[in-house]
Amino acid sequence: MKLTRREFIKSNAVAAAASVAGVALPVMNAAAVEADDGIRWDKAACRYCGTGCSVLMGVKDGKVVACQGDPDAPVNRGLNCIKGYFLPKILYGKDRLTKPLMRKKNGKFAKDGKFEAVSWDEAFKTMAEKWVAARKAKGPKGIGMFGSGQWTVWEGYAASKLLKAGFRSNSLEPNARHCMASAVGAFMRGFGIDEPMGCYDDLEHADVFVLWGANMAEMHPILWSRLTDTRLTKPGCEVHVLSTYEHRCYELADNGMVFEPQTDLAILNYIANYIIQNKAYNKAFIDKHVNFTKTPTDIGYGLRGTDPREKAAKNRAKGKLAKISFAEYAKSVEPYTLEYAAKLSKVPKDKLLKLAKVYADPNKKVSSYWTMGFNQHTRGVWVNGLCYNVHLLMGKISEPGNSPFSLTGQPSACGTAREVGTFTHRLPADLVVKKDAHCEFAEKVWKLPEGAIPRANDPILGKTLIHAVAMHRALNDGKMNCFWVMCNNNMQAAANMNDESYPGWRNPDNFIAVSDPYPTVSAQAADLILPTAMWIEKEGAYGNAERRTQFWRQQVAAPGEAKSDLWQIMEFAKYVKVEDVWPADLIAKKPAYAGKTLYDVLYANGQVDKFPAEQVTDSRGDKYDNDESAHFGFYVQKGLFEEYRLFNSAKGVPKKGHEMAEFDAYHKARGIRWPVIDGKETLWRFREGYDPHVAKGEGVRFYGKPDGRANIITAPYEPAAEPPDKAFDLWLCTGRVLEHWHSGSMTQRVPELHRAVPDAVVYMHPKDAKKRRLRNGALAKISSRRGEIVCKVDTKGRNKPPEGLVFIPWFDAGRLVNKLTLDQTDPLSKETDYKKCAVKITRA
Amino acid sequence: MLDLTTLGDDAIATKGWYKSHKHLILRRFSQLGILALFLAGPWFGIWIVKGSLASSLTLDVLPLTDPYVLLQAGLSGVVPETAAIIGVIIVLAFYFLVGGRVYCSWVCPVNMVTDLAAWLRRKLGIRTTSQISRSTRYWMLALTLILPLVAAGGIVWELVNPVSMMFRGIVFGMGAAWLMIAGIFLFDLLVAKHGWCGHICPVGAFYSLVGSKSLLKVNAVRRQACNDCMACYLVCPEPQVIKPALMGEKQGLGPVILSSDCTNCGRCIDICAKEVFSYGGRHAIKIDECKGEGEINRGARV
Amino acid sequence: MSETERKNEINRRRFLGNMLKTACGVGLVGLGLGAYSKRASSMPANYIRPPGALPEEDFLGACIRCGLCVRDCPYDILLLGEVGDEVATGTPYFIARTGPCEMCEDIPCVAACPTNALDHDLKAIEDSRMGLAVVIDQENCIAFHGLRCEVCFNVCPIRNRAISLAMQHNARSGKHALFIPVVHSDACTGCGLCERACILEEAAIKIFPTHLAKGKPGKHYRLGWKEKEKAGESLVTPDAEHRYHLPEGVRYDLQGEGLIIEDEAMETPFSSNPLDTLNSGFLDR
Amino acid sequence: MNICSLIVHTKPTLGPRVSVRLQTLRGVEVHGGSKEDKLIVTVEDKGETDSPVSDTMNALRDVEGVVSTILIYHYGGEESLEEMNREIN
Repeated sequence: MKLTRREFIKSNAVAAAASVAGVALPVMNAAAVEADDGIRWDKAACRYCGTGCSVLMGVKDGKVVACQGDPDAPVNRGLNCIKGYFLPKILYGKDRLTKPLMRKKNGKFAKDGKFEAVSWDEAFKTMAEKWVAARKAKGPKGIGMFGSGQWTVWEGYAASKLLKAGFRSNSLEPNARHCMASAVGAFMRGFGIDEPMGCYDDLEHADVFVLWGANMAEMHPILWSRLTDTRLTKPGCEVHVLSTYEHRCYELADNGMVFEPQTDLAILNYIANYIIQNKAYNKAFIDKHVNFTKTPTDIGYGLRGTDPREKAAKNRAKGKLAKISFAEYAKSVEPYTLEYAAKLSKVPKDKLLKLAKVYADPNKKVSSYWTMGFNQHTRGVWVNGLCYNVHLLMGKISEPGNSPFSLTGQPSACGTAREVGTFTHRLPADLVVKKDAHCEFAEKVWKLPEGAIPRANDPILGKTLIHAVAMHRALNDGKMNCFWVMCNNNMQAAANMNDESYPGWRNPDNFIAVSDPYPTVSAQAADLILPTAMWIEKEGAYGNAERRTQFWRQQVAAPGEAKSDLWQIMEFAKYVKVEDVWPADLIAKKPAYAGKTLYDVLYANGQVDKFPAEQVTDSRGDKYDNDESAHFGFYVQKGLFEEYRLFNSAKGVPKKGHEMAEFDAYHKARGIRWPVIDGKETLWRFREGYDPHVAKGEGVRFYGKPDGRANIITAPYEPAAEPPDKAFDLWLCTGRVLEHWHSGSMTQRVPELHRAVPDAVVYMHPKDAKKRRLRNGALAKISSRRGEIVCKVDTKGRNKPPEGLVFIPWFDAGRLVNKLTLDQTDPLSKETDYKKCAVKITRA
Repeated sequence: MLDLTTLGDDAIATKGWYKSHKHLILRRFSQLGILALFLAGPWFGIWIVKGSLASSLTLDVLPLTDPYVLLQAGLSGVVPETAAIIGVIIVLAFYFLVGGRVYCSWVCPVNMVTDLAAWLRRKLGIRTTSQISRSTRYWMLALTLILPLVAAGGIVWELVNPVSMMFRGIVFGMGAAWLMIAGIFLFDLLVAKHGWCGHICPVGAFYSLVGSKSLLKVNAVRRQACNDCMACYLVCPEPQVIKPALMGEKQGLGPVILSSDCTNCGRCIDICAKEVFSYGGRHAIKIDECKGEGEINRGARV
Repeated sequence: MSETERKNEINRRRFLGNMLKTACGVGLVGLGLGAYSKRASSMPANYIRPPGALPEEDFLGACIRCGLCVRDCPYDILLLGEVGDEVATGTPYFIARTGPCEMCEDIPCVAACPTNALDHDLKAIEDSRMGLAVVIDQENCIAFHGLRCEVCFNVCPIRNRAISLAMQHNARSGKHALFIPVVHSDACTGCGLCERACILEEAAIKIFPTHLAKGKPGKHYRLGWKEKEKAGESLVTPDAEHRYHLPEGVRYDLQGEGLIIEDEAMETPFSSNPLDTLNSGFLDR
Repeated sequence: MNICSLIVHTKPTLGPRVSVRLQTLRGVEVHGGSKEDKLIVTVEDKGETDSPVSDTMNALRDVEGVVSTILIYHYGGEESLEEMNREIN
């Protein structure tokens, strides 16, 4: 059958509409059914969660037409979850943005104008003008960039350079601040080096799994599949699940526990107490590898300083550890008896005891998994640490099956946000701007004059650190005037939208740029929208939760004028001159940089542009485009990655342990787990034999700390910031569902996924519903002290909250649950707690 | 032979166009109005009447149910809901009072189709007609009532009943029902005069039985004024009902059209230039007022 | 025979003849209708009657084709059979893939039915049996390949009872589990929400009329373990105690795993009861 | 060259009528679905100036009997009409 291209496109269009409408057409064009001939397959890391499944994407005629789970990938062995099944469709939402759009009135930018298509040149000119002005007028905190754990590795790295070295500002944060900051805080405090010591192979080696605030069944579907398989096939395997509401993991649980929000602190202290009381702890391990410390208490809730809860806090945001003895530690957990823990948490005693016993049993290998239940917690760093305490007491750490494992939410929260240092306080490879030596090393690697990178407490610039929630507050207060949001949907994602986010973005003094493939809630609230080439429309790399770094090639072209975030960051740097943002005395230290653009200084520095543009080819000879290389004239991704590698390999590296393989190795492998030394990857860190950094005879060494010892950090139970009261009588917990990724900007554009879960609902206990004269399916108004939304009640669905708590997923742009949430954070990690605020529910 | 194409001109000349079409217009209003009530919901969201002629609910309180279809359902062994029974009683009472076949001429949408066929027949001068007994419909009625007792498909007649099909088609969606309607139209136009409504339709037959003792009747109250123009016979869908009332004076028959086949459509009232007919009660036989004029007319005719 | 009599005779004959003709004609129509009704009372398998519908044959007798149920469906999913559709004209149905039953608690369609064709004895929608979901295509259902879909399970309003997930080892991948959807006829109402939600291009789980969907076991056979469970004990004399000739270190567990060889090499210094270890205080020794 | 497909929801039972009305618009084709009161419609134009699809889609909304229109698929290419009409296999 001969077809014209026009007919072919039309038949596809008709088939798409018919399938959405559910209309059967009498004669479908044969063109809609295509043979697999001529499809070019290439690997990629799945776009969504931190599991890091590998997928094969099929491209034909410049379009992704097919996909499959990668059968050779060790993580998923050809499997996918339902979101992965529909990966090709996220590229082809009908409303992809293809042109830069700016609010304009009478041909000029106007905050109250309407969006008009503009050229990239006009967009960047306007933006650079605003950025330079704000940087000059308000200092390093006058501008800010909000990136993502869904950025590719080099995008994060390039952004870090642009802000920290270029604009000389530490106002760079990733959305991982909302996601992993507490985990990072606990890793740094406990071990002095970020990211889990174990890997996914623990899933096959553990005898007991304990889930702490992780709904793996929905949020890490493929890992859950592995965990389930072990439970099914390994005799004696047990699964313990803890959460503040019953979710899908409870279907497998041998010991399912629903606890009162915030009392996980008490339960973990109880377990430690149980271990000590029964003298089950591993004394040899403790003596050799552990220090005991305590953290200041009564530290507030990361709210604005004017809040009475902050004024009442004795040690607001303090976290300096003080050394204590084992006896002092034992005494600090003594109050946490079974009775006390059961009373606080409302978990039956026998269940708590059963849980404590598996941890205390030296013969059982225990792996603990947690995600946002621990991290999005006003005591997130504490609670992460309390879990490490239990594992360290027993020595159940850093070996197959014995693993405290912090799962990440995002595909590259580890690889991008954490490893290349896109947090305000960080530099690549676990270096921090607080330390002069680290900054000096970075300046050397980046070929910058000394003092270019602003210190945390800079002698000239003053305090330069500003975290994500503080950025929204600064925008709201007019202290920060320029904000660039990339690869995330922070208007929908940030807490307390009504009081902080929205007024901040729409503050007439501020200029907000949003880079996104789709018109998200954030884009709607922006002043400049930059169309983004997403995922496999560019060459990329993600690092998953088990330290596995995975690369992919650019497989298709982006639509219209959409450009990758990397292109945007580097191209924007061309619009800013060194003189615009650097003081004369700094330039004087490096006169060669005078008159140059930030692009010249940061990216055309003889290092990043070292590798010439080449034809990207795979082992079968298939050819791939690389739009960034073509534009900038050198192999951009390779240059950036190799420069990043200097942070692990250059002379005088301040911290070891982050070694990466060479750029080209990753295109050949299905991900490699760092540290990579002599071409070999590392499965379990800190353990002799598995980790080359641990010398022979040492057995275990936590080499992130100078003395090689991990910290057990005692911390008490402290109540939540906004518990329910008479006026607002229910806990609100927010989260995700299996079918949708984050704010739904991609998955809501897949008709099948939208059909499967079209709207957010409020999951509640049938008795709570009945008390409010609501029933399943009825419309309810949920209000907090900050706002209200309306959604349907679900009393029979997948999540079964206990009385007194409701759960609402946040993917639905039509029901913005963050109008309700409180912008409370862990005062140490600055990570928002999305899991606990007070609401009331009435009939809508 | 009369020129059928000029039928009714006399009446228009003497009474004017409106008066000579008054009942026709009222009937169309009634038929279309009923349809409109049913369509207001699905089309404009104004829910006055829900359902169809088989069973409906008006303003969420008044149930109306077609006794014929419910009888068939009953014969297939169904015990209806109370609402349906109330609905049937209301409908039966109504038609018992106003005449069963008022359904045919004032409610049934097929009537518009068959009327059109009859009108075209007259205009085109089609005279061919096949001999079908007018009693066929009673046989059909019997058949439709026996089938639920013996056949597998329950209310078998409703599978093909063009009357409910057309109404439902308009209100819910036509499907291929228009084929059936077109068939009836062609049948009436080309095969048999008043073929469907006057000979075959068991629905009409049923309602004619319901209204056999109805109170409202057409009365040839001024039959003496008749000038034998034949217009009423030609326009009447059941012309056999007129003769006993109009011409039966000699046999001692009253002027009321007693036959239950009469549909009370009122076309005879409209078409008669001499205003012989009018609606009246079953027992109202007041004929005296216009006797004088009647005498003169009859004389003239003789 | 007089003129009048002959006339009467002719009239009578004509009358009788006409009558016979009419009767034959109507009879033929009746036969045709009967045959047609038989054909029309068969329905495509994906056409599902509303909740509470009587068995098809009774339903066709009871439904007066009024459309009131269609009007009272708040989700507008019910359709009326049109002439040419493969369903009895004027009778209500829905197609799960495009518009499944949303299972209203007050069942307005049943309340609207004037004739009990939709059974008014149906008080709880969970008791309705519109049809039965069947995971018909186990080759293409991605759950059978180990993909984490479970959309049908997640949308099912009779959670975990009408559809449950049977977790099995995935022999192909070796380290993942399969989450196989299993439909239970004692709870499935046939609402069709699963069929609509199925993410395949053609649904792998479909609603069928119950009589098509269900098998029927032989009347004579019982599942022994279920009978035992029902009775609470063995139906016959309990098994006597068995004793065996066994070498040292070997046990035989009759009801459990059979022969048990206690592997000395696997012995650890710990008691099987962790508390023994925990309370031993060996670390302080 | 733009090719779009849309679902046009019509008032109940008006599908066929609306279908006829729509086809009078330039570049509009109805591919079926009138029975469900959901028409599958494609709109195409030949270049930027010649009655762009956006105008046509706005016009669709104003057609009597149309309740709503949903854009499902949009193809926008730079190709000339000749290119588009070239055969593919």
